[in-house]
Amino acid sequence: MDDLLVIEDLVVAYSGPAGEVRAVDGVSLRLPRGASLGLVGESGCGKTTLALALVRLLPSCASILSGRILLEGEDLVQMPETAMEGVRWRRVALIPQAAMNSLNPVYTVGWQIREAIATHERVASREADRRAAAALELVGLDPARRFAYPHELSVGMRQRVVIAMAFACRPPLIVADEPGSGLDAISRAQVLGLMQRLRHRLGTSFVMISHDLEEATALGDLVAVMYAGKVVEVCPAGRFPGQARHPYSRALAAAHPPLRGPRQQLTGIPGEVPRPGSPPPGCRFHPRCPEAAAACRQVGPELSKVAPGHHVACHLWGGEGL
Amino acid sequence: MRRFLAGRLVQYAVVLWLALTLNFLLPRLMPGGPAQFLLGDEAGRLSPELKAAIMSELGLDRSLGHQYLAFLGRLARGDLGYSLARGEPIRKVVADRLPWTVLLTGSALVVATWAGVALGTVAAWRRGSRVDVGLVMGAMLLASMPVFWLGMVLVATFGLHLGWFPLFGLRTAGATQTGWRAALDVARHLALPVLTLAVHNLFGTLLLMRHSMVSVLGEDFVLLARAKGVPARRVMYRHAMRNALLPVATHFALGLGFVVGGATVTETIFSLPGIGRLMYEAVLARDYPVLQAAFLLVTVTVIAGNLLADLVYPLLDPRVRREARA
Amino acid sequence: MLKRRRARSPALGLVGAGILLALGLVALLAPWLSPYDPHHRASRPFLPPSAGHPLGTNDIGQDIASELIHGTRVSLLIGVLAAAVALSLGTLVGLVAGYYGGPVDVLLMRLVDVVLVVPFLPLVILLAAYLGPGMWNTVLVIGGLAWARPARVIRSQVMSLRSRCYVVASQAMGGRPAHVLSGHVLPGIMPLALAQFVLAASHGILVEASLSFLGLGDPVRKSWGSMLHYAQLRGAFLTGAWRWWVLPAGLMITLTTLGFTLVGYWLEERFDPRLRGGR
Amino acid sequence: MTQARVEAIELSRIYRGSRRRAVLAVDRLNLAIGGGEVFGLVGESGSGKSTTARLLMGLERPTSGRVLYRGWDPAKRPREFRRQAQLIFQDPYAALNPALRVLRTVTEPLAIHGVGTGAERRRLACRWLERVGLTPPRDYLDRFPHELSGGQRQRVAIARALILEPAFVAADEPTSMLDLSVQAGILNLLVTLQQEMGLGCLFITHDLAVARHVSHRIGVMFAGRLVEQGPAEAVVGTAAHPYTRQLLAAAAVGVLTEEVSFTAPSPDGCRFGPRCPRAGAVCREQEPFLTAIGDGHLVACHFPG
Repeated sequence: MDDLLVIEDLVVAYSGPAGEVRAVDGVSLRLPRGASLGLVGESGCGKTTLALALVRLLPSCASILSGRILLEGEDLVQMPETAMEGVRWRRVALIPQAAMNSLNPVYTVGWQIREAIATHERVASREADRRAAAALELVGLDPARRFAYPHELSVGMRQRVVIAMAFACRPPLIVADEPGSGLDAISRAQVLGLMQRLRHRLGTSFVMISHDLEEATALGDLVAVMYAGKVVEVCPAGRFPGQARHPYSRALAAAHPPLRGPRQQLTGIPGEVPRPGSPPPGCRFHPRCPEAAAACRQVGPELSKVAPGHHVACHLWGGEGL
Repeated sequence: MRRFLAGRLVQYAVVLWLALTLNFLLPRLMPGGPAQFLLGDEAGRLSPELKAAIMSELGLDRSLGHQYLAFLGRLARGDLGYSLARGEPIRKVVADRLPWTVLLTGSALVVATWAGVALGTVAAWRRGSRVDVGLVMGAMLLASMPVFWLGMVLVATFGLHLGWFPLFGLRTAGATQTGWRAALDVARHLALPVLTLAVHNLFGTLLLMRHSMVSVLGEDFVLLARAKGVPARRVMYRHAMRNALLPVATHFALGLGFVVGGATVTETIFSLPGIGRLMYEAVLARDYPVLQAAFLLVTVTVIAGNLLADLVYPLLDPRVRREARA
Repeated sequence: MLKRRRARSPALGLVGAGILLALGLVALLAPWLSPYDPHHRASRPFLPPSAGHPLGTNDIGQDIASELIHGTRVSLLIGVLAAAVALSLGTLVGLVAGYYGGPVDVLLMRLVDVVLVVPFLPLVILLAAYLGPGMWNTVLVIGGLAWARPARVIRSQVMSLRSRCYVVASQAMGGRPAHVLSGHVLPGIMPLALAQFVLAASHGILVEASLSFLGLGDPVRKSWGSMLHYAQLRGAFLTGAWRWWVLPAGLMITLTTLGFTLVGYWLEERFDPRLRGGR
Repeated sequence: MTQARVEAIELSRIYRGSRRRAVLAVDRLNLAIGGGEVFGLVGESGSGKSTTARLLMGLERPTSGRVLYRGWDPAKRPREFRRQAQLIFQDPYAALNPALRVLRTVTEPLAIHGVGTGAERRRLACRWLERVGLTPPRDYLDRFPHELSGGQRQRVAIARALILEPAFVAADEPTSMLDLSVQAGILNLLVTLQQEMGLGCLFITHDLAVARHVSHRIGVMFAGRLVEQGPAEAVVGTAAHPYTRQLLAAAAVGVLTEEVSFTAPSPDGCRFGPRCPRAGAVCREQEPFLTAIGDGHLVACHFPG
């Protein structure tokens, strides 16, 4: 099987005054070439840490404790930093959180796209400029905008610039962390539409990270749900959220009021998201789970298969092992 | 850009006007009246008639408004008054000295800014490490020393004991070299004063650069640049430092004022014939007109330096530069 | 996400506080600590250090060690008083500008800009020369010119507090300005004002030293700066005497300033939200 | 609906923007909110919905037009108005003073209006903490905000807003900064309390589904103008303004394939014109005004439907 990205038992921890805090605690995921994965989770579940770990740009107080990240069969965890610089953007590009604010204010947009290209390819400056213009055209912006400084563009345009930049070196994988947050509903939907079109045209794989179910499923062939540092469910996008099995996934889908149909009392999820660093014992969701049994309080469930391509970490759904 | 500069020009005009008016009012507000201050210790010894004659000669018997206009008029013609203590026109006294002060403060400022930016960058890059703590603490210690005392200690050590540098003055006594040899001689004499002043003023720039750099390193664009695969060193210089310099440039104004202030006492220690030394001599001789003229000139120098910085700033920050065009 | 580690530990702030405490004690106990009355001739002038005079005598035969101990009082007092004047003015201006905003704010901040551009020490020298030497004149001149920086810092803090939701909420609930100011705004600026006070004191001590060094200090009270003034007049730093006449006084000034600066930056880093690490 | 609790009449607010351009944050807005009614105000960031809340709460002065509370001018009787109208904020982290314990935060309105003795205030605070679901209240009274989660803070803020038993509440995106799993609980709480107390409520949100869930009527704002207004089901079910329709499409599908244009609207025409698929010549020349198309359903469009 041709896997583009394989994450095996990844553990990422922050060291703080209170000791070690495991933000990502034993995550395993598999992404076939050309497929996309939507990663859903609430704040503090470790999804942004996972995104940064994928390109090895964790803040200095965080580190990968164990596990492997195989990109096209090569382990990024063991890779020396200089080699990693060659991997970034060329083989895996990161659209960071609040990307529209991540352009350098003192350089033109074109300069910044050219820099991305020139870092990885030996191209003449005129050729780099031509490609920067083409990249902007790709995302529906006037190529003349490459002479503009970031502060001269609107929020939505800046978001498009970063997307253009991400495609500039045609990487096989793009990791997008909340690409729609900070945008209005309509421009968010348009940006998602743009990413969908580009992905189909260029065959790029995405890891789409979001707290928003729609955003995470917008490009997804696969959907993974994270809770308190662990992946609790992985399934084909078509089965989500309709056939989701994990009580958390189902509660999440029911937490938002529907746009159509009869109005009904929202169920919500009682309690609060556990603070990173002090997860409850056993299944991390059990204090908030309406169906929790005695076993849930003691033993943490492993991911197990409930249908083809559908794995759930829940004692209620104890299927075959992974 | 144009509006930014216009605003600054108005501000400097106000500063200048306030300095002028202060100069005009100070002697007139003092008990004993202006004669006391213009004539210094001589005032007591003069007969009332002679005093009145001098007052009338100087126009001090006319209305304040009249005097103010006359005062501005004289300044506009470049007439700074007459120093009785020295027996020569003040313009001549200060004209000889201003260049040396500008040379001293200018060199010290360049050295302090350059070193502060470089060391602040290093401290921010290795923040939390021993290098960081050592640099910040060292600069803080140097800034805590009174600048004149620092000068004394440096002279005693490098001049007196080690004999590496001359003790004071601008030229070797009896020196007759010309051209670049003369320049070299002056440079050797200026080395210690410039060092004193620069080292004392290092802290502000270093700390500002460090803070600025630390906050810039936390910015999203640094993460994006790293994610693009740009090597760490290039991210540091082309992305982080370029942005971190902006607040340093805007604070240039404050630095200049402080360095000029430090120059006042530094020149005293090293017996350099600059405006600062002139102020010291004027204080000792109670030569108030010279003191005023010196203050005025220092203010003008600071304003000129600030204006220069304002003209350079838009080159660093496109957000200011483009405002006029949009 | 996770909070970044604070840049510096409180250890250095404690060192600074320790220095200040020790100096405060010396100032309080000066008459009992010093071997001689610093205003009286104790021996022959220009004596090198000996058992009787640990730091020798000055140009008119006064005991330098006693001068040094008594100087602590004057230097600390002037620094603290000048800082108090500067901070009172600065807090007032900062509060008014920040809380009322609009044209009042614009006007006051332009004034702050103007004061910040004027070369500080030369203006202090000019004013001190006209007002004549004297402790209170020194305090007023330094304090009257050093308020601009605290005013600016406090104003920006007030501005940021004023836009916080809980302050708006308090206003929306019907809280009168007095309630909002005393309940939410003042407590919010107190730590920062304290930091600014301490930094102003360190600055004030340095400026006082410079003034006294130039001969503009109080002739009756001996400060470290005026000791150095006489040392300089007698050319002490070009003779061997610089080690006991020049060095100790400067070290005391340095130590005091350092103590205030350490405490000030520690407080500022602890309480100024803009300087906290990360975002 | 007899007399409106809060009414806005031709309300406008103009800001001086950068480069001396006037920005019409709120433009000739009319609305009325009755007792026991929730009015959902929907729009993008920058559409003027938060400014509307601040104008209605008297925290900002309108450039023109006026606000009426139960038929009288709130500026004339500010103390009484402040007692009866309260505000709930978007960011639960900023809404509470970090230096004050929960007890002081919740009783601040009582202190401001001089209600009750210390013991009575404490009792009232306990009752309200219980009502907003922070039980047992004794566990929360002495806590500082940083010891509470986002949802708990928002509950404290709600208790503070309601402890004076106001008649009108403006809630500015009260759930948008909370985790999805916590949002539902806060929405349920607000709806329950609103019904129990018969509150008039302005509920601001960018989310049409949330607006439909909590509101009786919905108004849609675009660039300072109310472009559509009507009963919640009508606005969501039979939206007539093209902007509302785009919002609905974005909310329903999550992905839009149409392209955006980045041109500025003409000064005299419809502000939505440049982004509108239906725009005709008249849209560039004439600004449409709200006109009725159904029972209480108004739309400002030359080509509604």
